[in-house]
Amino acid sequence: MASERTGSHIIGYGTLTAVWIALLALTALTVWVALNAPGIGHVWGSLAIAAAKGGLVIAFFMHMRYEGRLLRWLLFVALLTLAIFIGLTFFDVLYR
Amino acid sequence: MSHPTRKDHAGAKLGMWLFLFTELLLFGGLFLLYGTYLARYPREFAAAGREMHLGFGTANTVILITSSLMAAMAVTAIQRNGRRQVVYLLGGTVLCGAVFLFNKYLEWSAEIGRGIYPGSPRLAAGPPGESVFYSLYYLTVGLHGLHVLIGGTLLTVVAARVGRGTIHAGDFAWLENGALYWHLVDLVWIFIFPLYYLVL
Amino acid sequence: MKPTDQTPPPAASFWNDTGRSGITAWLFSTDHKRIGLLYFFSVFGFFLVGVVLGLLLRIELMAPGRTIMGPQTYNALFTVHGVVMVFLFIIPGFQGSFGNLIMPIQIGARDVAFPRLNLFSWWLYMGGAAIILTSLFTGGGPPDTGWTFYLPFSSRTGTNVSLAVFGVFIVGFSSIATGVNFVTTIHRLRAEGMTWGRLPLFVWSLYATAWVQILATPILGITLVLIIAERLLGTGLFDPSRGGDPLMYQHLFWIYSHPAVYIMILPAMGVISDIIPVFARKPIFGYKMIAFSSLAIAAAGSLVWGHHMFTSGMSDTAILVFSFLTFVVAIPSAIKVFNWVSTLYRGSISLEAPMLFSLSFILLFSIGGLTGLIQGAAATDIHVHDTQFVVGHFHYVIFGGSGFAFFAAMHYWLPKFYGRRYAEKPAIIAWALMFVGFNILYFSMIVLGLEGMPRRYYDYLPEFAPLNLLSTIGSWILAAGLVLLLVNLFRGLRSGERVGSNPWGGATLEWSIPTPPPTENFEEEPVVSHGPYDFRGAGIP
Amino acid sequence: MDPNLYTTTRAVDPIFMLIFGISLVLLMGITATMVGFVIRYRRSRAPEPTSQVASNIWLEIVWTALPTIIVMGMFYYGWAGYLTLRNVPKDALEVTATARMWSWSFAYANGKTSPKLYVPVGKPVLVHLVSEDVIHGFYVPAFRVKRDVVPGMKNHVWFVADKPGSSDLFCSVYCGLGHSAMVSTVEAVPEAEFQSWLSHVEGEEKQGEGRELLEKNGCLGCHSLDGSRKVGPTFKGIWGRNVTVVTGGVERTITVDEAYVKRSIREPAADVVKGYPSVMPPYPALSDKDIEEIVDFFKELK
Repeated sequence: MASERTGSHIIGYGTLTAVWIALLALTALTVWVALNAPGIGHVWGSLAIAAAKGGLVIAFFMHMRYEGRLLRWLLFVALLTLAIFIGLTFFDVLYR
Repeated sequence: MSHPTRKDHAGAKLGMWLFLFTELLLFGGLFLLYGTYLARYPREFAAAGREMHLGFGTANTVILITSSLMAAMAVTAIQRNGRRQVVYLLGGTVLCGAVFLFNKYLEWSAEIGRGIYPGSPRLAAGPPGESVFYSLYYLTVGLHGLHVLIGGTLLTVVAARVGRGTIHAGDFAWLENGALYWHLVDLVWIFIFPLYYLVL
Repeated sequence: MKPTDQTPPPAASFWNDTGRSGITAWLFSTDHKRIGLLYFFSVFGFFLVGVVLGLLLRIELMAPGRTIMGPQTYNALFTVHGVVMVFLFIIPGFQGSFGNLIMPIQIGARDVAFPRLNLFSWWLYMGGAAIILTSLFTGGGPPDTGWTFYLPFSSRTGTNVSLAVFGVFIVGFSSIATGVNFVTTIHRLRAEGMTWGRLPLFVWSLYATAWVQILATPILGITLVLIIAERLLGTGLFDPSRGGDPLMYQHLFWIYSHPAVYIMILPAMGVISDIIPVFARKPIFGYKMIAFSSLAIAAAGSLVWGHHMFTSGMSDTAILVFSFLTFVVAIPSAIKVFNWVSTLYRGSISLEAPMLFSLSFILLFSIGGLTGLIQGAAATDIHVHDTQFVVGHFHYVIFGGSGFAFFAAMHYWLPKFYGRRYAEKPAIIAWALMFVGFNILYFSMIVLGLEGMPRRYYDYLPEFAPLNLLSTIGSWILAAGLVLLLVNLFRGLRSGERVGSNPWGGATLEWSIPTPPPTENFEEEPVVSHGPYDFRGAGIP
Repeated sequence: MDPNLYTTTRAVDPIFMLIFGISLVLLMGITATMVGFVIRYRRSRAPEPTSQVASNIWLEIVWTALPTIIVMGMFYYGWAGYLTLRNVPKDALEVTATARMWSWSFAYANGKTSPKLYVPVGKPVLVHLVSEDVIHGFYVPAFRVKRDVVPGMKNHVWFVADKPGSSDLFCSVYCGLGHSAMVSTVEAVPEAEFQSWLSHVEGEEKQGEGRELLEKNGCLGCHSLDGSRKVGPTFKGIWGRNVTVVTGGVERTITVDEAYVKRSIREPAADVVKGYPSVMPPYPALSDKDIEEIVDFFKELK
């Protein structure tokens, strides 16, 4: 179990700012893709970019990168649950 | 009466994360609906998405990302004992939240002015998929806006407590949890943005 | 037989050792035992309300045609019966009352992780309940949609659906708060030596339940918001004339509401797993398998919601998948039953009231589970779906299962908190009446369903009359048993025989502290050295 | 009766028997073991436990594997039987069932409609399910078939009657006030009789047209013709009757005339007969001429 002391890890301003710049760059990228590469594939493309952005927020802003194994596992379980809920519903929607 | 419980920073954080999971799944229900209806009405969704104001969406994305940065910096600041910095950073976060909501207000006014709102005659006359798109849009973004409001209030309270010194480098679970909540609000928007504004 | 302690209870129990006095000492207490009792009396009060509504429904169905009420009243009654029993009794029931009373003590903690959140969740629950009750007497009258609130009917009816749904939404929040609190508590506050392998099985079941609450309840929340939006804003998300799909509502509703069945039954299984070893004086058989199967049921049970929709027009592929997953859930349930029965082998079995309720749980739950197989198989489900068969099956699982386990828990644990106990003989008579009445009441429904009588029927064809009459008679026998149980139990708790700290000879931690427990449970943090069912390790012969 | 005819009932019933049989054996086994243990090891006979065994890996494996095999078998047969319910025979007679609050109407290919579902014996029938308002359920217990009637969805169901006779047809999905009154029958008649019924064109009895309209629009689901009380007031003797109605919360007494009938059909919520719930939907599809026909019928209905 994670038994970290209060404030075990301090993330520097530099790291946070770098993440911020990366997020802005990805935002610009996703807008550019949307405007210049239309087509059905782009839904997946923009979702992939959103997932990358979300990953950055979770890993750095939300400190998940520095947490113990327990929280990571639980986050994985929660996301997996949501994915399964959506996935199983599509067995109906796609094959009806 | 109630005994002073041991300060359990990790426990408080675990509890907050569990709560964030529930928020994630709350929005997850709406994303589920979005996915299934997108599969059914891809063309209508694309047509409706083209009507959205990309400018507003992009601006609000940048604003929220920036506010999230300041919230994250506030957590770093309190660990470095910079109480004044924390208050400024949280103030900046809340201000960004306010600007976000103001933009939302402008955007919604413009859309309602064009006759786009749930149950409007214009949508009733249009193809059914578009009405579904806008209903989902209003619900998702409305629920998200509500979370911005709650998060802003929470961070204001936290900032006041930091100012009074009840939250400090030795015990900042409230600040950390408040920031986590704010990041979740940001996280949800990161997915709302492509799904509603970029489905061209 | 039982060792009775003639000395008065120690002065410093949670009943009197408190800073505040009067009613506020209860309403604003953050002590888990006081909150547990608040929950107990609130959920049990709503249970009795639901029982009265159920009896009225049965009287109406005693004979074809109008008996005591019109169709509108009947439709409102079965809706309110369902909403009260599901959302106000059985979902918060175990977690709120016995979970709060017992779980922190069983893991050796002074309280839950967030005591104030715990109190808040009771307040939320009461607030939600008050809103639901308000909805019955205001606006268009009590909702008449059935507890499932199926759209598009629930967006068309003129009754007070929005307010009732909002009340359920608030209750859902309370459920989430309890879930978050319990998972954190079990992770963070276990006493030294209380390893995961030494957790009592009741705690294991609460842990699994709490996860279902955390991951499934938000979906209910958003579903309820969507009903309100559909009614008030006209979003049309489930209205086919505007591009919506009524089946998507059913998906969202059952994504929560099927796992909710496991919120109702898992803690009951935990109670049974705690009681049977004590009255058989033997360690539980297959501890690891029972603990694991709780998690397996919670996980697999979240994937089977589609079996509520086999006739709805859902795709055949989805029916294939959901039917398969449904049968997968049957496996861990069967494992539990076999392990409980094996625990009895070569034990020393004492048939006292908690044990009788527990053993009848095994039987009734088995009938409920086996009738569930009929509904898991796609071909046979088509015939019995939406008939009285489903009503019978559901009540076998939730009333015969969870309900009887709740009565077992009341007889088993409440004396610990009151320091006094009920009389044994009336308790056994009450059990016998309830067991007989229950089977007459609900087995008739199962047969009626096989004969083809649909559910939620105000009136029925003459061929269904004899069994309906029999079912109604069963409901009276059950009610008579329930009254006897209540009178005997609560009279005993007020003025019955005093009990010592360990009246049943249990080995879990709650029996190692004084009766009634002191406010902070343990004078010093306990160090656990033996398993929850290791009676010799606990020094019990 | 043709014993070789493969009906939906014959497809489903063996699966019922299979699952019931296995379930009964399991239940008996569990109960007998439990009761046996309780008697054998009761405390008066066994004052001390004689075993402290807490687990046995082989037993666990056996009673994990055994249920797995059993339920997978049940799953397979359940699915196979379900496919029979879904595979509609090619030569099936097509009928469209329209459900509305709270009545059924069945339309045949030649335009004939009926409140009861007439089918020829021995010929498969494919029923297309259409809902005009909320979700209903098409359920014929005798044929083991059920399918929800969902607005906006194209659902269907098929069955075949192997002998002449009448079977109950229920609405299985709760649909409001008249849910339990939404009952009809499937009338299975010999092929020749069915053909003559189908080709029999109504209209010869002139005054029957009003009644046809009432049946076609499902009015008789809620209003009886024989004086009995259903969801709405009876039509028997309605013409010229003095009734107390509630208009916008105010009670007044009126006489049933053509204007009142028309208003009740177009705006049912305007004047609601006292003592009855305001649940009737408006029927804009009925033309003025239709309403005249209905009024003519009412005049005859003493």
